Amino acid sequence: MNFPHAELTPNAEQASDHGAAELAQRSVRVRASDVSVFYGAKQALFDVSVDIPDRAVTAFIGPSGCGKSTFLRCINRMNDTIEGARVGGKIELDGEDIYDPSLDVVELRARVGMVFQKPNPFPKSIFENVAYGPRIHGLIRTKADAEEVVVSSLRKAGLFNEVKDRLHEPGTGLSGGQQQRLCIARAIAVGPEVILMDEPCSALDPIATAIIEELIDELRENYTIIIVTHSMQQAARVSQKTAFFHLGNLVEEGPTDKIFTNPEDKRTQDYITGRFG
Amino acid sequence: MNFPHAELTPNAEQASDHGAAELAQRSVRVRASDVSVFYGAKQALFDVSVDIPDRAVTAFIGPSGCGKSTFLRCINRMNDTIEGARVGGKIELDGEDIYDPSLDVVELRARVGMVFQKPNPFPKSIFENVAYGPRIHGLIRTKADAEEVVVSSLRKAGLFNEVKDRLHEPGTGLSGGQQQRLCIARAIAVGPEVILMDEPCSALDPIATAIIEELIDELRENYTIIIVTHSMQQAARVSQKTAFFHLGNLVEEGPTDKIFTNPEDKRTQDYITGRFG
Amino acid sequence: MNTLIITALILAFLGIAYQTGSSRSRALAGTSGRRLHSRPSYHGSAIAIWTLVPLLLVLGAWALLDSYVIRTFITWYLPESLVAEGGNALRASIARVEALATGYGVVGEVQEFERTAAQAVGRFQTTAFLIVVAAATTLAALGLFYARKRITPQFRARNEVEGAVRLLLLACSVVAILTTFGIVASLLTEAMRFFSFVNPLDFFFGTVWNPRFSTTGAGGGGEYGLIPLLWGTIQITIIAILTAVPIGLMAAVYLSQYAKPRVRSVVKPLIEVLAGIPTIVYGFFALVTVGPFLASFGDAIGVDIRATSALTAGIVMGVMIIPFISSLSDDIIRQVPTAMRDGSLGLGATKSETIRRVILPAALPGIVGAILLAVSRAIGETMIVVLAAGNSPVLRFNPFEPTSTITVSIVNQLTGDSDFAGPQSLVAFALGLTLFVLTLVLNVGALYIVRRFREQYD
Amino acid sequence: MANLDSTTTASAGTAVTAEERRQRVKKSLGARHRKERLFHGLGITAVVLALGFVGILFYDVLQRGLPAFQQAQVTVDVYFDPEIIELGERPVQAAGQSPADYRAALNAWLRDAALANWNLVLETSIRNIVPEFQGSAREIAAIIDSSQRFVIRDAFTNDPSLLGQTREFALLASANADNWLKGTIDRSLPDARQQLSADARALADDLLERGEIRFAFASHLFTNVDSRSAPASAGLAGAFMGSLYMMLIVIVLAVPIGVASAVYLEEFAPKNRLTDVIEITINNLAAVPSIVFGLLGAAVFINYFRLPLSAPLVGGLVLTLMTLPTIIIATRSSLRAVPPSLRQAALGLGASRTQMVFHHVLPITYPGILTAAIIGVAQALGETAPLLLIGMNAFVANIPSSPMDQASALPVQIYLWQGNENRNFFEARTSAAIIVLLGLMLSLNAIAIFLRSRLEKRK
Amino acid sequence: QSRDTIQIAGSSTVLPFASIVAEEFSAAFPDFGTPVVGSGGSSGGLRQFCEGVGENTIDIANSSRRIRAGEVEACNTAGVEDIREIQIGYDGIVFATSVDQGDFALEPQHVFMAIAAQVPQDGEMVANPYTNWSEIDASLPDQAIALAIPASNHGTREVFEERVVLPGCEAAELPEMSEEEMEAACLAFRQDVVVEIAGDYTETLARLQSNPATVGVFGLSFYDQNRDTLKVATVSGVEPSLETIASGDYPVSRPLFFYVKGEHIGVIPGIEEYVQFFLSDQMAGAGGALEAAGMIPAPAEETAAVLEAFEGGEALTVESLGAE
Ligand SMILES: Nc1ncnc2c1ncn2[C@@H]1O[C@H](COP(=O)(O)OP(=O)(O)OP(=O)(O)O)[C@@H](O)[C@H]1O
Ligand SMILES: Nc1ncnc2c1ncn2[C@@H]1O[C@H](COP(=O)(O)OP(=O)(O)OP(=O)(O)O)[C@@H](O)[C@H]1O
Ligand SMILES: [Mg+2]
Ligand SMILES: [Mg+2]
Repeated sequence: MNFPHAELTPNAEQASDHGAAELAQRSVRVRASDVSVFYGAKQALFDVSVDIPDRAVTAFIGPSGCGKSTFLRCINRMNDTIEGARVGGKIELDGEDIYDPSLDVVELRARVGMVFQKPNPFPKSIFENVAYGPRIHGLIRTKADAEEVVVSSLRKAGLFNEVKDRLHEPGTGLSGGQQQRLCIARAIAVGPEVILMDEPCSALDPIATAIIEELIDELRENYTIIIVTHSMQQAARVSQKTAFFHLGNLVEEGPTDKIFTNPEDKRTQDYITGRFG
Repeated sequence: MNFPHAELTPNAEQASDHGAAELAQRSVRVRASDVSVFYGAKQALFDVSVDIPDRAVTAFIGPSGCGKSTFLRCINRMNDTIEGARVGGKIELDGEDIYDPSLDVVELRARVGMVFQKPNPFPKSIFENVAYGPRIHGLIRTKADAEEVVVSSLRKAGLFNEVKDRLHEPGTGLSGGQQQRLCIARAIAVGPEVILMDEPCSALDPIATAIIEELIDELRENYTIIIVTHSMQQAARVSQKTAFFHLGNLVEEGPTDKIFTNPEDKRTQDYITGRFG
Repeated sequence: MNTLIITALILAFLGIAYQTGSSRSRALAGTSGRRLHSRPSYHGSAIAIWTLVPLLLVLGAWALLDSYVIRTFITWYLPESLVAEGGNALRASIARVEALATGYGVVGEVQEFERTAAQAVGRFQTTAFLIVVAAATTLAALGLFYARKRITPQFRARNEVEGAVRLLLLACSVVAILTTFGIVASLLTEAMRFFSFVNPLDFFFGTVWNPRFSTTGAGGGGEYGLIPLLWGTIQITIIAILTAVPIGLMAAVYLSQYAKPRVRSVVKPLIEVLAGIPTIVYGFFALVTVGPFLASFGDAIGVDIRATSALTAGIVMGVMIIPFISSLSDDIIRQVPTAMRDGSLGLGATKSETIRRVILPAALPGIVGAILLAVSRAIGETMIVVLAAGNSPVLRFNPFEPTSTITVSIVNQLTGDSDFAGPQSLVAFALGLTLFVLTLVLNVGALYIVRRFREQYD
Repeated sequence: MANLDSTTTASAGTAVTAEERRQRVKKSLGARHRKERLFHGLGITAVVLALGFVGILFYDVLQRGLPAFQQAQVTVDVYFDPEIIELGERPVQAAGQSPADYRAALNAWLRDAALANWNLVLETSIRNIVPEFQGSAREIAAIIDSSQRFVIRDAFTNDPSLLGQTREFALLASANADNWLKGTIDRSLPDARQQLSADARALADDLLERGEIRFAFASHLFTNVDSRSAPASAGLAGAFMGSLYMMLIVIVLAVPIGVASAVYLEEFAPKNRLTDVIEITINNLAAVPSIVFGLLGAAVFINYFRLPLSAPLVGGLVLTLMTLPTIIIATRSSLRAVPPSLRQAALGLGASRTQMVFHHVLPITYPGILTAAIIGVAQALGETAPLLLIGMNAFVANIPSSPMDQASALPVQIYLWQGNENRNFFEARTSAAIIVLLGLMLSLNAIAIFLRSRLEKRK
Repeated sequence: QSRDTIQIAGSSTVLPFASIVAEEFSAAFPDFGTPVVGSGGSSGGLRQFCEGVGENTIDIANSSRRIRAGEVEACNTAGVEDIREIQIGYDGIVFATSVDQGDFALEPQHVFMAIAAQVPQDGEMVANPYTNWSEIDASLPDQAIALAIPASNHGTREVFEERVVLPGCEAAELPEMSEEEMEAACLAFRQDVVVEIAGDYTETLARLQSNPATVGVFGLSFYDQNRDTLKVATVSGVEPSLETIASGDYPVSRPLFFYVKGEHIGVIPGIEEYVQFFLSDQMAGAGGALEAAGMIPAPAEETAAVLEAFEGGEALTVESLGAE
């Protein structure tokens, strides 16, 4: 049986425009060196080192349980919230060690936003959902400020036109895809430098997924984006750099087109050809 | 960017042995005609009609939320347990209408077993997990009976050798893959004619997945198997017939190799080439 | 007046401190151009904390010492003979002086020394108040300036305020520990005194409870065997559990597995009403309704059931704890993953088979935890047993006979007519301590079980 | 593979063939469905039983207590006879008089007023209605509640100009007369076993017939305080206020402290020994018999902190300690129900833990916290035993005007009334007090349910 | 501002009388607040009384028994040294049955024979064989033996033992034994027919209603108010009434007391007046309000002596107690 993938993947084609050469030009935004993570006694991540380029989409792929989410959560220290999780190694954001005790984790999270697998809007109005972040970070003072931020964030997330008439209705009343875009708008509103997305489309239908993917493609003009996905197609469609994880190890990383066309490691090859996962 | 799938999928090759011709020979075990399902006011399935061949693996694929699980659960009336779910249309098992009021749903479920996405062993010993079904159905009377059924079911599920020394330890102590095989053994022990599997591998690691897939391949000699999966590769590897669902509609069905190499519908094509999902 | 001034002082400082903090931080942010680490409101709150804590400390100290200081002051003005004599007369004249000083006036002749004292006290009070206010103000201002100096854009005011909030929350949760300490402390000394009268062995292993009313006065007399009371407690608890567990559990099963959501939403709160009914009402219900009913029921079937008996108390107590078991179990049963339920139904099990063989066993540890909580509640219950159990602290095994419990004996011995300095009433403290240890053991057990149960799902 | 296949098919086949298996399943079905119905039936029975208990309890209490809301009242024209009431002018505060001296003078006058023969005033007024009555003063006094003389006295001291005037009063009949007229005492009993003499009984019947005695709603049950000397005038006002104050204190203290501890334990506390100790301690406190809290309250609040006896303040504090564990446990369970995704969303946006809790977790937990508060307050409201040791199981003849005043409480009142020797009378009163208590409790619940639905709607 | 109402606690037997006095007191003395009368038993009252001196301690403890030497000691160590004892009258204790039962003319001996665990028979102590009153004495009704007596936390129990059981025991002529054994034998009750009531008389009454054959022990005032359902028994041929008890003809009664904290007199307003008012003729005197409520007044001269001792500041000491 033949998979006709190659012939039918225009997005992949497009993605390959950003080749290795282009990636190399970009500065490194996040640099992880020898990151290990333990949950209690169990080691979930083994000495992962990777550079995340600025203003590009980096995808983490790998079979379930391989540590993609774990690694992602290290980057804005969401692992701190998990009882018993310990992180070793070093992660730098713009050259600053984010595990430095003098660093304020709240500030870090303002700079490194996060979008989760399941859309999780607050049970508040759409407006409040978006205004919340800027407000706690002291970015807005007046009502006009707030309005401006909310509108521009919703616009960037491609949601404004759909919700402009019901900004003060609860965000939980939106459809799944809209909710996820709301979450992205919420993350953008804080003005982060890096946006982490953990399987942002896995709870969405294909149409909503397509919209979000398009959005990610636009956002990368201004943000550094890291996305975890279980769908290789998605990784191929949206990312410029891909890192493949397996059993807690970073097996291979590199420009997306290289990983998908010419993987070096046997495991990567097996995985992307569908031999497992 | 080129996907080298075709060259690297020996399983798919093997699957294509069971071609359309072979499938046509098999008798129809389950026949669904115009099945619609409503959750409250929301319609989740629209007039689905499909025939499930005997002693073969039929795969349901489709993007998330398209109604695969819903349809699967219709076949052993697990939808009855969901508040507000209504089923229209007709489903026949061996020519018998399973929604006939005079039919006993307990008996039906003894004939149509089910394995779930997440392994869900009972918090009992391995032995009791397997003996549970036969016992409630009055299939075993003596301890010897029980032992025989448990051993043979565990053997069929390919688990016996791994657990033979700890049959009386809790089933929850097994690894994910072992638990899933335990659930399969549990389903087999009742002696069903049809086995339904709803994403049985999605919670498992690649190695466990491979073992289960092998097992499914063996089981189809004796059982009619329906499997829901979100992995096209998996469908290609294990099934002889594939049905593609989209937004509650059965878009296309047919022999697996046909669906994957020569789909008729544009949506099927888009889906299997990774344009969405 | 004074309270008015103090309230105004506090409010003024609160306002000033907060305003200072927030405007200064804002200004700094403007001039230095650096982004503030914390929002101005946090800076404001941080300063407010630094200002108000010293202020309140001073005022609190004065509130504690105030009356003592004034009284000491008054004695300086009283005739020495009176001061030397002390006691009642002194206290009475201090009270008179205070009454005069407040302008309330006294009945009868006002003596000269009283008048001068009252005037002096009036002046002293004003001065003292001014001094206190001045001290409080100074300290508060110092706090304010110190905190203000610390403001920089980088200053982590939020962390500091949150630290204070956390401290406050921690303090609240320590109340429970303090209460426990308080209970143990207030029981222990008196219990020790009891054990100086009665050998602990006789207490813990004695089988006769008869703290006789000693006609000869204090001390001696009576036997203080714990066993009959312990048995009574256990017996009634068992009956209560036998009543409540089947009903509560089946109700929980029905509500969580069978009932329509609407039925559930009506029935559950109705059953919970049982938990809110005062125990004394249950006591009455037992005494005047249930007891006689059981007695005549016993007559009808030829069994001798006393109107007030372990059975009566146990059943009524069981009714009281039904909602504990049904509500908690309902929640726990609903926590059992639906995957478990589906697994069984998918195998062709009927609903009841699924419940009995899969859901209940899976929820069992949690249910046991709920039952243990209900048991401790039953053990600690007093009023129902006082009225319904018949107060017969005799080691008997027939549940149709009256019995008594530890809690009842605590109440009886503590509130009766017996000698409070003698073992007859001190025994209550020993009983209280025993009960405390008993429930502690139960709860540690419950916690252990609940822990194990939680580990099972994830 | 083929090998394995054949052996397994064989082993499955040894026991039963597919058809045989199907038959066996069919055969077992009847019994299984019967069991299923039985189980279902048991479930319904349990629910019905539980609801039945609620119903019986309510029926029982209502049935006993409702008569107490009616009371016999005698309508009398009272003539304030200057011959009997020999009193001077009511003193007024002279300029320059010390307040203490004025009070002394006023009190002297009031004392004189108290010592006037008000009974005689009443007696003559009654005799005016039934001139033919020949019985003694004792008999007349026996059918009017003894507190009523204070009613007319107070009317007079408030308005001394009544002297020489006539005014109509609706006076309470005595408890014994009320019993007799209501028939709560067997009317056929011989004289020796009646509480009222034959003359008094005849007088009461006569007055009823003339319409001078009527049964009216016993509003004094809600406005009067307890009374021993005049049972018919005993009311719940004092106890009610006492309970209300204690409830307020519990709400003001126990709810915030309880919620704060729950929040700390659930959201902030590291999982360590201390947390374990706190957790066990809290669970254990939930089981400590309430009277032990009374011991604690007496030792700590009264002996150590020197707070006043019999004060709702102390009662409230003790009940606060007692209900804390309940509130903490209930609040924690509702905090646990908050989905982790909400917490992650907040943290991921850069909210601190405190902000997460106060901005997101607590607002959606309000309904749960409300339930917790209601459970706790209801428990406090119904508690008797701990009040025993802090002087609150007392006869208090004042309506407390602040939480520092001496007061009783509703359950204490119930306890005192049920032990009253005037059983025929107080049996109904006790139940009436219970009805009031239950009413308070249910309205509390109703408010909670109302608020909860409002809060839930707002979400 | 110091406390301005008198705070009282203690015996629930004295509670109704003290409450009545408190109410009348506040009516007669408008300048004093109504005293607060707590219950909690004599023991609980004295415990609070002896906590020490100060506003947060009670001023007066009601007691249905005399204070004990040990309690006075405890009081003294807590600083309460000026304890004034006031005896206010007597509480009559009666035996009563449900009204539809037979007439009882009890002798102490009957009660002892009915209640004792072992009774003498032919010079031997044997397990109590009686199941019926008429087996003890033909004059008693033919009715199963059942007794509801106060539990040992009640002061009434002491009186019951002292005035009924012990005399009955003596009259029953137990075989020769040591004094200690004798007391033990006299006061060992059988458990099958005897119910001990720890609560109040309403509970005893409930007991009578559930088992009508029961003979219960009540206070005179309680019986008086419940004559419609209760029938009283004579003891030694005397019917209990105010007169027979006051005259001492009826044997079963006990004195009632309250104790005043001398240290509080003059500090808490109204204590002196309260005591005087309590002992006045219109309250505790013959024909007074308390008599109507069921208390048996003490002879006028006794009351006068008590009042004199109180006003004279005569404080109770351990010695003065021991001297009796
Ligand atoms: N809170 C936790 N405590 C203990 N172990 C954890 C925890 N979270 C994750 N793990 C374990 O760490 C490993 C990596 O988990 P992680 O969630 O990072 O995987 P993943 O690659 O995101 O998988 P998926 O695709 O299923 O989301 C897994 O083995 C998982 O079981
Ligand atoms: N219990 C339910 N109540 C209401 N709607 C439901 C329920 N279960 C499923 N649905 C809806 O029905 C549709 C089909 O759901 P279904 O679970 O069958 O999808 P699926 O194809 O199995 O998706 P997935 O791959 O995510 O498992 C979805 O839109 C889903 O939201
Ligand atoms: Mg993940
Ligand atoms: Mg599904």
